[in-house]
Amino acid sequence: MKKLINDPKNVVDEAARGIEAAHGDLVDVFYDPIYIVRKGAPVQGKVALVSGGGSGHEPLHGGFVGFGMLDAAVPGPVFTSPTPDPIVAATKAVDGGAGVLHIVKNYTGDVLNFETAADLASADDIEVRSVIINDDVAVKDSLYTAGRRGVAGTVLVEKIAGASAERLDDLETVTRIAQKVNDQTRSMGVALTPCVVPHAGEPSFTLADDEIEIGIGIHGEPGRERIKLEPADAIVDRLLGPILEDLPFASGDKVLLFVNGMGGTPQIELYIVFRRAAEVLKEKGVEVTRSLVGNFVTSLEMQGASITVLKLDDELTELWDAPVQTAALRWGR
Amino acid sequence: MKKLINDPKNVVDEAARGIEAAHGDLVDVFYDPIYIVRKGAPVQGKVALVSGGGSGHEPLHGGFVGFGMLDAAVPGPVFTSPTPDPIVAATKAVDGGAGVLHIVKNYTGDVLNFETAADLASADDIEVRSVIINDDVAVKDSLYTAGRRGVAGTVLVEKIAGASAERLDDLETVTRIAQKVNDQTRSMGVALTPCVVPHAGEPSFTLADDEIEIGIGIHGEPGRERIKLEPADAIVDRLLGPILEDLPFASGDKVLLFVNGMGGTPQIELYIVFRRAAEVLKEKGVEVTRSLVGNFVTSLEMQGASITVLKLDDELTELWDAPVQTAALRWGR
Amino acid sequence: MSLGIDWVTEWIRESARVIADHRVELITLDREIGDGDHGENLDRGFSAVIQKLGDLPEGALPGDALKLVATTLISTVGGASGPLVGTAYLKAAGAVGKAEQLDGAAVVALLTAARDGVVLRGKAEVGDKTMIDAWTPAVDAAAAALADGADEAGILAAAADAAEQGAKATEPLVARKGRASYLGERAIGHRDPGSQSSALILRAASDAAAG
Amino acid sequence: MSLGIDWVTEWIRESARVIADHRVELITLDREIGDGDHGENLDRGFSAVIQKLGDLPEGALPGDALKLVATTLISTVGGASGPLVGTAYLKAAGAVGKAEQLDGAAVVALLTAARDGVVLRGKAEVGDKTMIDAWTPAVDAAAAALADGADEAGILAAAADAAEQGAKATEPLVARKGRASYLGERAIGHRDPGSQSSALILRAASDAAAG
Ligand SMILES: Nc1ncnc2c1ncn2[C@@H]1O[C@H](COP(=O)(O)OP(=O)(O)O)[C@@H](O)[C@H]1O
Ligand SMILES: Nc1ncnc2c1ncn2[C@@H]1O[C@H](COP(=O)(O)OP(=O)(O)O)[C@@H](O)[C@H]1O
Ligand SMILES: [Mg+2]
Ligand SMILES: [Mg+2]
Ligand SMILES: [Mg+2]
Ligand SMILES: [Mg+2]
Repeated sequence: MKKLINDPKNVVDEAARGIEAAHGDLVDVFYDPIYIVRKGAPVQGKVALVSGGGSGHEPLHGGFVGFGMLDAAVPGPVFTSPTPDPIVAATKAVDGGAGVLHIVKNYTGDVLNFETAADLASADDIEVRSVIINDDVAVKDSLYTAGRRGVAGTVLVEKIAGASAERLDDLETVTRIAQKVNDQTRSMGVALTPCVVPHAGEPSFTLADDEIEIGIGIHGEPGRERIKLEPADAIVDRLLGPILEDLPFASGDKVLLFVNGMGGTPQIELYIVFRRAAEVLKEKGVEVTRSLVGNFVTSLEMQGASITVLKLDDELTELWDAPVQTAALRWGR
Repeated sequence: MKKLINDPKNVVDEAARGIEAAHGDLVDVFYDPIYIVRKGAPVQGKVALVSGGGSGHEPLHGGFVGFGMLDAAVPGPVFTSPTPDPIVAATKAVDGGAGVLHIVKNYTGDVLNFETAADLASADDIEVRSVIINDDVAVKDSLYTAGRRGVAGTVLVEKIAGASAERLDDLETVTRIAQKVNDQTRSMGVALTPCVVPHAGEPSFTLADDEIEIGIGIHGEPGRERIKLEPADAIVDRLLGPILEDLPFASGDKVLLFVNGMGGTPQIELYIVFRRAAEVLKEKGVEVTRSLVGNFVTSLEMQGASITVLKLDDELTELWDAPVQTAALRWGR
Repeated sequence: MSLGIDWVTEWIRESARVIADHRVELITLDREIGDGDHGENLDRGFSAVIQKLGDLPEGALPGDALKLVATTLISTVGGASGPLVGTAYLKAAGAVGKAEQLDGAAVVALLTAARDGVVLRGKAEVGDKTMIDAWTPAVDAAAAALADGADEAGILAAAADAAEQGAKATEPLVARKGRASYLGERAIGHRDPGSQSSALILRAASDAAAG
Repeated sequence: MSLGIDWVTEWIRESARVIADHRVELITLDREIGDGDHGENLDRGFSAVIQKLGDLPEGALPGDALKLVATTLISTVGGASGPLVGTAYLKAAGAVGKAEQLDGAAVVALLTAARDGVVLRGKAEVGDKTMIDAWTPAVDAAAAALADGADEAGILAAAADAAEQGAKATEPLVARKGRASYLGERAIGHRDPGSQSSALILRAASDAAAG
């Protein structure tokens, strides 16, 4: 294992100190327990957005704290949900009296820990709602599993719900919009190589030199099938097929197309993927009116990418376009 | 070699099509020869900035085309300087009558091809100046070599000179500022793993499982020394030492600290590096007043990072803060 | 010869020891069908528990110690196993109430409440390839041993044996809960890490009673 | 038996063939002390040259063909070698002027101009571990062969032999120009890719004259 780290036990703490040093204009960082809050929080009268989960997916979530997006992010250990304590602390730190929305990716650990935290915060008279993100169509038969996973679509929920909160929508509206984005978003990913969790020291799974994993999860959980390496266009078609069928997306739809890097993929490859995805959507009469390309929801150094498609309407487009000022997503200010 | 590509020969063309599909609001892309220009170019009366070089360093340079930064980017084949033709074509496409500044990284190929292009453009009555970027302190004894290489500091030159051009400074001023940024910038990098050029199909160099390369270039050129893997803090100290001695940076200086990922490094590690670099600068009395963290000047999927320090003054700080709107760097609009 | 606070604290210490000893094994199991952190998670939690154990006041009751384990695990483990195992201890503490000594029936009640806590939070059934596949056979074996007239040590030994068999029996299963459920058929042939750690913890309970 | 347009076009074709055949070898050499693209660069360039060769009009002169190679390489190779090798052909074209046939002196003048073109752009000296380490010995050997009364084929054979030795002689050197200069001592033991491709191109010139 080769990593730019010191002690694996200090990875999350030291990275948080790096975030504080680099983005002290945007966020305040608390330690023991660790959580990151928007500078100047709480914003009185604004619904506060709190998200979190295991570390190793950076810039998710800490990179999305700031104006127009999250009020707080709670990073757990690498690939491990945070415990309720820091979630409660973050929730209290950002509550501005208008309630708090928890944005939770659908993993047993995240759901259980946020659930407990919400109970504890409610006991302290903070109104907490939760939206569970489950955009990953790779998980089939979700009735017989822990359900679909929350993956790259999380960023879109955080951005759009964040804009809703920023214009002072009430908790019910912000929750509705977050839920709507989740409901209209579908994602699927591919891994070319595994990632190495620092404390484990070994790859999360093994792939032969000519194998790829279709439907990979963001913690290196296996996906739908392991196949021989194919050209990028064929891989894109494999990812986009299940995405488009699932909602389903239809001719005439306007969408946001998001190609996300898993952390170790050269950006030039992400654009090759974007090109093919845009081409396929065009053939199907689906219009790409907004786009996002880059490493936003990563799996450490994993090579691979995911494709996310969000069906837009005027409400969501307006909120997507609204100003945002975070370390990893910024426009309009 | 596992990559999300189709034919290695089409990598640059297909990525350009992806850039066009994703960022059609910011740029126009031309093919045969390939170059990328700012939407609405030429801007009459504004000095135009053109940069370029081998591909594989994305988002450099195409991701920096837009308001407040580059007017055109010319991507060569992977790790290979473009020929003069597309450079001339791009130069002509963006010339708004106020002259064109070529921003060239100091590699024999880039220098020679841009030189020829400048000659050809001048023959067509376009006033062309060039600034050669050579911020890499890893190259010692530069009298006996091709000279110091241009690495991550290039982004800072492009941003700051771009802001100067955007406020309609004349060619002489924009050139002076670009040169000043270069002169006040020092960088050095480390590689943990090599990268694989698509048409080569094999790693650019080999490192044992416990080896790292200190002073790596952005094409996988070897650096100062190959050593055993060390904790991140020790590595940061090795990179920062030569940087700080070289200018030299002194107590009381204000600087921009830029930690750049080589493409395959998890972002959480970049923050660990940033943390230590900021700590060391603080100990030395050097104040970090601006910062940048992320994958900006990459070497395909290489794992590693570079540290860049730019000595700021009021002029440079104001230009750094000025609005910029490109695919990869954006604020203020 | 019922069990008191000494048994509980020895159980806790022995659990921390075996989890530390099997940290890598649990990580490996979790890497195969999960995300490779289970051993790390529990080791972090039980290390914290050992740190806190000194805070227990003189004359603390079994229920106090169990509650300390519960709250510490909940606030240090994270992941899926943190709330699940934490809730197990929380419900176990509730079941023993203010008792100073636990007889066989109390031990069975403790184990049953712990298992029910995991089910309450995680909603898994036997056969879903989760820690429940260790816990439910253990509870059943404990109840049977009690009915057969076994003493506390015998009850706990029966529970530990059954938990170990239950963990082993997860190998041929397809998972329906937790991360391993994403693997479908590919989970077959791998032991569920949570069932394995549960078996270790139940063996620690038995060893603490025997030792 | 002087050399005309047929020799030049055969030289070009043979160069394209040997570069294609040695593409991987040149990439490997460049991967060791450069960035691994030299074989790809030249192969791209010479393939383009072959494409364009058909455009040469009936009755084209040697200088026309050399100029076509020059402009095509400059606009297709890129990297350091594109402008350098391109300039070599450009200057070679200038040296032969409007001649229809090249005698021994003209061949030496052609090679000398080509080498001078590389030096003009790249400013390398012998011993810097660049293509000049093949070109300069080749030019010197060609001049010596001319002085010794060799014919055109003999001159080119001497140049090719010397270029090959020159390329080999780059192995123990530390580089002072180009990418390999960043390696310092670590370049020792590796042959410079540009000197190797230059030797291949000069051997092609000789083979074209002999064949
Ligand atoms: N719904 C559930 N009910 C019971 N046990 C579960 C459930 N989900 C997961 N588990 C158990 O948790 C274990 C994984 O724990 P751990 O690796 O620490 O958490 P995570 O899956 O969040 O990484 C699994 O092996 C399984 O035994
Ligand atoms: N200044 C120079 N003068 C002469 N030859 C040079 C010079 N710099 C580089 N070269 C030659 O160019 C070769 C590398 O070419 P190539 O790999 O195609 O370009 P790049 O170095 O841009 O990747 C080297 O092996 C060397 O022979
Ligand atoms: Mg986990
Ligand atoms: Mg090159
Ligand atoms: Mg796990
Ligand atoms: Mg090269």
